[in-house]
Amino acid sequence: MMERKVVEKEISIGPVHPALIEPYRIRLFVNDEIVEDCEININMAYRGIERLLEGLPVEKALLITERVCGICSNVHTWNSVRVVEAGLRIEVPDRANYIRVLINEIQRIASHLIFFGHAFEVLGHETFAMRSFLLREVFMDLMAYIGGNRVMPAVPVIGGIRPRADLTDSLKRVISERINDFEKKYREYVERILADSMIMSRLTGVGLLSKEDAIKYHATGPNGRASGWNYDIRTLMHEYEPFDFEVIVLNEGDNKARVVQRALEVFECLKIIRQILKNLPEGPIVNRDWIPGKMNYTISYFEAFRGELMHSCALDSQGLIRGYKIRTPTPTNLAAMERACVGDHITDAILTIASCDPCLTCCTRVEVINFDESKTMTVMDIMKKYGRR
Amino acid sequence: MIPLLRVMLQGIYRNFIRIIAKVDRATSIEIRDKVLTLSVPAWETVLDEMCIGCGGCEKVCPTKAITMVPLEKPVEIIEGYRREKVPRIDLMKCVFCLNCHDFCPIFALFGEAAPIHARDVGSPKMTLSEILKKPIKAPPEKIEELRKLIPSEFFKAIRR
Amino acid sequence: MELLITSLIAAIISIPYSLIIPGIERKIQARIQQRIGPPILTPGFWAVLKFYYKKDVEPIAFLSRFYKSLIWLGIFIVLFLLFFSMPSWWNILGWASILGLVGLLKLEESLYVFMGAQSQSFLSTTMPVPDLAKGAKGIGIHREFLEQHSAERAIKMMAVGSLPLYIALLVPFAIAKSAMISEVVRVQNPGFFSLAFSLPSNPILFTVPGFLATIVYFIGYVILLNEKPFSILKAKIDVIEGGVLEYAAKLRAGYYIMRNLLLFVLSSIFVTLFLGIPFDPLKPFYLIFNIILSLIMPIALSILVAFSPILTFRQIYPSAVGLSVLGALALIISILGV
Amino acid sequence: MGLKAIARKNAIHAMLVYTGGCNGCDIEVVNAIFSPRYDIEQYRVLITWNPREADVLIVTGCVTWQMVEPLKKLYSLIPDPKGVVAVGACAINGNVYKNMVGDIGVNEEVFAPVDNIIPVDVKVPGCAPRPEDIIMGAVKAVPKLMEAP
Ligand code: SF4
Ligand code: SF4
Ligand code: SF4
Ligand code: SF4
Ligand code: SF4
Ligand code: SF4
Ligand code: SF4
Ligand code: SF4
Repeated sequence: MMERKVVEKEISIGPVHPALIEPYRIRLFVNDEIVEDCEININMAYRGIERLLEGLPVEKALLITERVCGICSNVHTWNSVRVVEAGLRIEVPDRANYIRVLINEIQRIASHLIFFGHAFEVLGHETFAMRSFLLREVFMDLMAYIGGNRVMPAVPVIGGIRPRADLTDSLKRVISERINDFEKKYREYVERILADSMIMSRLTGVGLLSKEDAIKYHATGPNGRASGWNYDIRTLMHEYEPFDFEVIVLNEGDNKARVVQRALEVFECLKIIRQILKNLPEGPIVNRDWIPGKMNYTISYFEAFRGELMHSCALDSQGLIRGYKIRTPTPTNLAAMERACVGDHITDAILTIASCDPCLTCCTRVEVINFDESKTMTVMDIMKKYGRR
Repeated sequence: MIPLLRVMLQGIYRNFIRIIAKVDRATSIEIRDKVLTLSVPAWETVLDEMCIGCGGCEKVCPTKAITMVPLEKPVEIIEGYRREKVPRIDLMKCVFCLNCHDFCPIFALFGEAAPIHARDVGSPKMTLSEILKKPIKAPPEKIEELRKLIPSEFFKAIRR
Repeated sequence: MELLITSLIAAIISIPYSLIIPGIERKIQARIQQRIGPPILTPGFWAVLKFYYKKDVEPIAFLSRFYKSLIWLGIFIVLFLLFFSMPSWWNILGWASILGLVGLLKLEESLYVFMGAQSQSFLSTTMPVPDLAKGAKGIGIHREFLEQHSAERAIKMMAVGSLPLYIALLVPFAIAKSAMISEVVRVQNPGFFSLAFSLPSNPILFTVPGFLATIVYFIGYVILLNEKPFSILKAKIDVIEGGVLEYAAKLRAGYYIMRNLLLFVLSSIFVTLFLGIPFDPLKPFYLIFNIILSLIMPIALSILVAFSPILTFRQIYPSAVGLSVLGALALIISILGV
Repeated sequence: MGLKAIARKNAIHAMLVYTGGCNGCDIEVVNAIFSPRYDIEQYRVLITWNPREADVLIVTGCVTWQMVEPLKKLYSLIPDPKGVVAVGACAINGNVYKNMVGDIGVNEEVFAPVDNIIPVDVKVPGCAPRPEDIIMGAVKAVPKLMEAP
């Protein structure tokens, strides 16, 4: 047990607030400007996704899992496909795997650029936020070309990928032109950020998360890697075996490290994309030779853009979903951030929370915690008890 | 120090030019024109030239978002079969569940022949007659379902 | 009589004029951000008019009458700031004008404290979400409104942030060795009192202490306007807008007027004190020159805003101290050197 | 067209509320605001985060129950005249969350459409809508503001 400090007051922020955008609530317990403790309430986007999936045909699951999150729609689609593919032992053609990796890395870059946009917005730096959103447009376009939709490209399907997402030569050329152009601009952008002393004075040394804490709270993904924890599930995934890329690990663990880590990771993504364009094998893109049927409980871990993502489910004999579970990176990342923002100024604390790239639509699943009564509370009960003051 | 200075000077120069001469402007004028004339094209949802007018999608939509609109000039697709109506999707009611897409025998809604899960009308690489010549591969239940949902002459057309 | 007429003219000119400035600012930022940006009149002029036409609503505030009156008080303070720098008031105020400037500025700053203490927007504590269901950590702790926190920050900013501006404000007076604005103008622009128009012969801006003081004045200007990088008391990312959060409809129009007028008035005072071209409604050439040159500060401000993040008190304290030292240096040079 | 209408047409303050859903619409709205390619400000739409300043409320997402009360409250605080733009299939009809349920039958977590909670003036369909659709939606809300007394 940590010793509880004397706290003067509480400042609560959200769920409608410029720094958050998504609905969640940050409660900061502060003395003057210094944050002594922090609590993040994340249940405002609860849609009961796991329950919706119960009893749906497995192909339909893709539609819903994709809508877990609009930023990394692809990781959810892909991972829910992987679960079924692993459980039913469906072979995926190589070409399909390559294209899945391609769209995933494209979306990873887009997601990291949202992170920059969000972080700079929280820093109050509108111009750079806009620059990163402008850079991001390249990848939104590419997603629209490949998948037909800017947000939900919906590329993987069970057994392979959707025919529309097959890469033609002209599309390949477009992609490589765009990313070459992007890389030039992006390099300048990153150099410019790192040279800006005002921004760096806000980032450096703030929001420290030690390696021990990162591991203890299971802050996976870029946050853990920025704290010196070399953990990237991509290195374990067979889909990524053909590609040569480095896992970026930094040791500082502060906000600057979290920004720089992602900035460097984008270059690795570009590297992977180039390899795909060069080595894309010929062949079929989808294996339709499977039937949905009984599947035992299967788990699949995946490196989402913000950390470790777990999907798991079982199918009954008709191929309907039973017991779907999603464990996304943000809950554990946020727990780490609750820890990391202690001791900083309020404005910095919010930056720290933003720097873990929180994204709550995926993680908000458990709703009511019932302290003392054994009966479950209804919506009205809660409203009556806690809703208005 | 030197790189910092270089970045700064470069930045000053570039932004000065940006302010004075509006260079580097990234705003899309095309979109601007469309928005100002309120003419952003709506989502493309139905491939009219692919649809055989069977009406199955209308029956299967859970939110009744689809209505079949009679064509002014019916088109003869294959000898003996004429397309008289095409579906129109009311996007206000549509929930993108893609049931219609799944049931459409030739996937003329929301995209190309993917088993499921498409979002946007794709670019069809085949013409309708080519598609109709290909025997469709589907599990027996789906075929039963199709038989119930679409008129028998169309059914014969696609079952050839 | 003359006093009244000039003041009236000044108000009539300066208010609409100041409403154009935010549009120019925004346009410059938009160009830097590689986009088209809003039309020049939109962020200031039309916005104010639109707010004026909105239906009045009662702000959620502790003492809502008092809260509402603060806006009008603010506009008057800023207008008086402008009047005090006008030649027709010099005779009446005499040496009081510098004290008047400083005092009014201080008053203007303290408005934010009052506003923050009053306003009780629902965007924080009173937001109807059942978060107490979980908040075991903080049972019984005083929950503060965002605006109140902003008021606390405003007090800090008053204490430290505005010091540089006051020091810089003293420099021209030290150079002129007088506490009267008329002397300050006479030193720079002897022709002002006799000719219809004459360019200042030796503006303070181009002396060494004057230049240093200008830098300090500019930063002080940014601080006083609560603009980035010193916008901590209305930092969008935590306290949203601080004390002015609850102003709606006509009051918001008033707030826009107050803020934009301050933007203009401070920079007009700068032109008067550092370039020797006063805002004089009776001498149109001076007037026009003054209002044109007054655009320099807002333009520089908008460029600074486009390239700076919000600084926290960790950075504000050292920079305010550093600037005060720079200002003091300018003051010392000006006293010793001239 | 009186001065009132011209003023209202020339300065529109929009506020974004996100009420659950997948974030996709949300990001597309942010794109419309922050991406220089779309640049919503050129259409005289300025962004605010203060309901007291807003004219147009952009609502995205499927309104989870915790967001019902904040949304109502927020709407009630906007001074008249005001418009509401519901963006995305979630806000218009609940999207798959409401309509594609498995065994549970009815999803009680989702209170969409936004219509149920506050009056909606413009609906922007799509999942996710493109930024240009969203901008056009915001622009379409203007006549209502202009005509209001
Ligand atoms: S299952 Fe959930 S609550 Fe339990 S340890 Fe894992 S993340 Fe934590
Ligand atoms: S927190 Fe993440 S998901 Fe949410 S708006 Fe910001 S970047 Fe997007
Ligand atoms: S944290 Fe969840 S919702 Fe956010 S990007 Fe990752 S998987 Fe998607
Ligand atoms: S969190 Fe619990 S109640 Fe909610 S969907 Fe998952 S298993 Fe069901
Ligand atoms: S996607 Fe679903 S809701 Fe939309 S038209 Fe098709 S069947 Fe109807
Ligand atoms: S099911 Fe397909 S072919 Fe039949 S009417 Fe609908 S779109 Fe046309
Ligand atoms: S055959 Fe399979 S893929 Fe095709 S519509 Fe039926 S269920 Fe969907
Ligand atoms: S409409 Fe679609 S993109 Fe928008 S929030 Fe809902 S699921 Fe996400």
